[in-house]
Amino acid sequence: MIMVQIVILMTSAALIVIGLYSAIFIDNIIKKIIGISFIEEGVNLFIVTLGYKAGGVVPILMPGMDPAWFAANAAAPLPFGLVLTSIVIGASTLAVMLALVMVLYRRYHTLSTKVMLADTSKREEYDE
Amino acid sequence: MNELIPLMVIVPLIAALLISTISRFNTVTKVFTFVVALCLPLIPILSNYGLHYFGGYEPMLDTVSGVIYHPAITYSFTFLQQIFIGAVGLLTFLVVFIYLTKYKKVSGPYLFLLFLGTAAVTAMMLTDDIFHMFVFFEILALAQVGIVAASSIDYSYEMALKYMVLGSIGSPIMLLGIGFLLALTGSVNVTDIAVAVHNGLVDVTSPVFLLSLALIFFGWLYASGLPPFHTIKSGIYSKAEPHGAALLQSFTVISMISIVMIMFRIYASLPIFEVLIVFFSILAMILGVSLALTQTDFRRMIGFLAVGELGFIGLGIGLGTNFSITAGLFQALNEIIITALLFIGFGAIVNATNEVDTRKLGGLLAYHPKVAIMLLIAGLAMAGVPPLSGFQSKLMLVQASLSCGFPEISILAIMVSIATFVVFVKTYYTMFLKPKPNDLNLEGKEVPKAMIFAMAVLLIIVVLLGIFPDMATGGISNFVGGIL
Amino acid sequence: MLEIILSIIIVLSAILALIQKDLLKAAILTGFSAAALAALFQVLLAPDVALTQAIVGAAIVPVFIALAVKKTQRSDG
Amino acid sequence: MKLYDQIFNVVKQFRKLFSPGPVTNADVSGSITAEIFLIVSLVLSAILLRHVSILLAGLVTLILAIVLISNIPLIPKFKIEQEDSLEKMLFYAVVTLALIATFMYWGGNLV
Repeated sequence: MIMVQIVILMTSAALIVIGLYSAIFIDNIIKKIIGISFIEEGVNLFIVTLGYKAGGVVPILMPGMDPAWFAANAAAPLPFGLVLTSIVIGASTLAVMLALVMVLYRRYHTLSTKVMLADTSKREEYDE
Repeated sequence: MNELIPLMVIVPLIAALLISTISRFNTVTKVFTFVVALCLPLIPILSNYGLHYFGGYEPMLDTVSGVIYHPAITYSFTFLQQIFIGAVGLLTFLVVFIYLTKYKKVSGPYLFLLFLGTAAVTAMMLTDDIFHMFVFFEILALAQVGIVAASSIDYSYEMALKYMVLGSIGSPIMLLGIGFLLALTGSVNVTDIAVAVHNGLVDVTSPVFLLSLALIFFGWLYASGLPPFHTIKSGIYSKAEPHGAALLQSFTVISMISIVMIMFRIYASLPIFEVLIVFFSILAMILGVSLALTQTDFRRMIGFLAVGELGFIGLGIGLGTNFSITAGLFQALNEIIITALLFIGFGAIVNATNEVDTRKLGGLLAYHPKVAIMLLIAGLAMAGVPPLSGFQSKLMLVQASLSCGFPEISILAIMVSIATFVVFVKTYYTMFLKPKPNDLNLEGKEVPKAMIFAMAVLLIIVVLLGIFPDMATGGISNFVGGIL
Repeated sequence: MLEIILSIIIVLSAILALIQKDLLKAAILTGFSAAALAALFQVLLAPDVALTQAIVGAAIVPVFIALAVKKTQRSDG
Repeated sequence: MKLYDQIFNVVKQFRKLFSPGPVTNADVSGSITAEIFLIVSLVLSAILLRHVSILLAGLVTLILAIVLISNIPLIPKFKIEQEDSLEKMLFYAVVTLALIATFMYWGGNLV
């Protein structure tokens, strides 16, 4: 039963690598942001896997369950709690980034990172 | 009064929420903001040292292994936390004071961001829980982006978006490292993890443990703006309003030391940890100062200098002895105060001239003598001239690296100090002493009184810490002795 | 077996989202990937996380992206 | 005489660093300071390798000094690599992440 975890770890690694790839190689800023959000999803998936127990039960104590049996068989709830927070943080970060993109689009009329987020230090013209 | 410990976080958080709701009533908001800001430095001074367990879950003793577990999120409050939270609280008060006197109509969202940032760094400093720290670290990143984007400087949105994109790589990577630690030890409490590592429950030579260090270390580089993040960090300082930048750099310093102290407690037994920190600190010192020398925008120049000074803190912690860590933390305290003073002072010049290019400025000494003298003293303190506070901490760092057997690092530290001095003197000369250019109009523009007041308060602290360094170093040294 | 299929869906739709020329399709594919991820969380015995991920990742985030696309431009060019 | 000409050319090349706008003597002297500071500090930090192996330290210091001095001006090249564009920042961030992770995973125990 260790196979499940290996498949899932490979998935999360693939998501992280996709995110890092898109950070460097994708030019469109919205797609870049989508790609970077995959890093967050991969990490979340990894942390959820830590709590997984093969053949276990959901960590909610239902009436009628034996507490000792439940403690031995339930998945670990701590990583799940962490991931809940992390999902919300990731969504809010993405929302702020997209809002900034919308504002910047009005100035540049393009979504290309090379134009929109280029070096600004030289662009401040030296006006006499 | 241990009940005051959680209030240090709760008061700015609640105040932030309340201010953004009542911001329609201008006068009420102003008075309320002023009172809360005044409370911020007072709470840590009044509070007693101790621990606070959220939800009242006391530590549990495992009778089989004899190990104590911490089920609750724990806040620990000692001298170190007191002095840093006090410093950032004082800075928040001064910044809010400058803001309130500068604008007739206050903006609720901006004050919200300032208080949110303060609450986040306070929680990062207090917490003993690595995931709790991560959450507030993300909140801090959002607050920093907001403070930068709220400024009216050109290209501030671009810089905010760049910081955010880099942050959305840096922070998940750090979370991945925390996940590795959780997988190894089954806990997110730093004390529990440290005990597990020291008792040999975790194999410190295993690649997973080393990889968790690498990932958290990368997140730390992002948090503290060491290379490769030195360009973006100096960029956001230069694109924020001057008083905002003064607060932003204190956020950076505090998040840097709070994360590095957590890493130190977990990974101190690995020799590679210290090598990594020293390597990146030296890189930050060299790159920061050499890039600061070539800047013409003086806000950007201070930004790079601030990054270069961060290298000193890292150096002190990387050397790993009691004396050197004390020196590094003392340097952190000095840097918060001195860099804030520089940002506020140069911000006053921006206010009075609407100009940031050193080539178009000159002859300001005759127009703003008070600002000029206070900036001179601050610059000398940053470069490490006795008897100011920068001198004491840098002297301690040089002595520490000599006694660790690294004379090269001592020479390097002295060279960086000299180069910092060159940067400062060059900028000071072009701004204040050089003849005034003909097209520069200075008539009828005053520096706000609140800025001068803030600078004077910070200057008094600089001089006091320079003459009586024992006020801070004694307590810090005790704290460091406790974690070694 | 289920988790393998879900994993393939997640990775495939993530890659497809990044090679789309139409940004609206990219937004929908992101939601698709997130929905599969939510199902995977359910398989991994985390129903609470699955619920949050389904709401946030599969509904809110694609809407945000679609809004951003509507306010800017639709084609990647 | 060749080295003198080279240094003279360095000063001319600094003009590009500050364009658009005039170049003041304070800026040029600052840049020359940065140039010298960069070379000296990099060579000095190479000496730190003596804690690993003395022979290696001597070799690296010598090679580094020769390479750096024959490649002046360094500051324009340095500045181009550390400008504010997002592409360069992301590239260096990801490369640093890859280097740290690789180095720690396989070489973390060597020190």
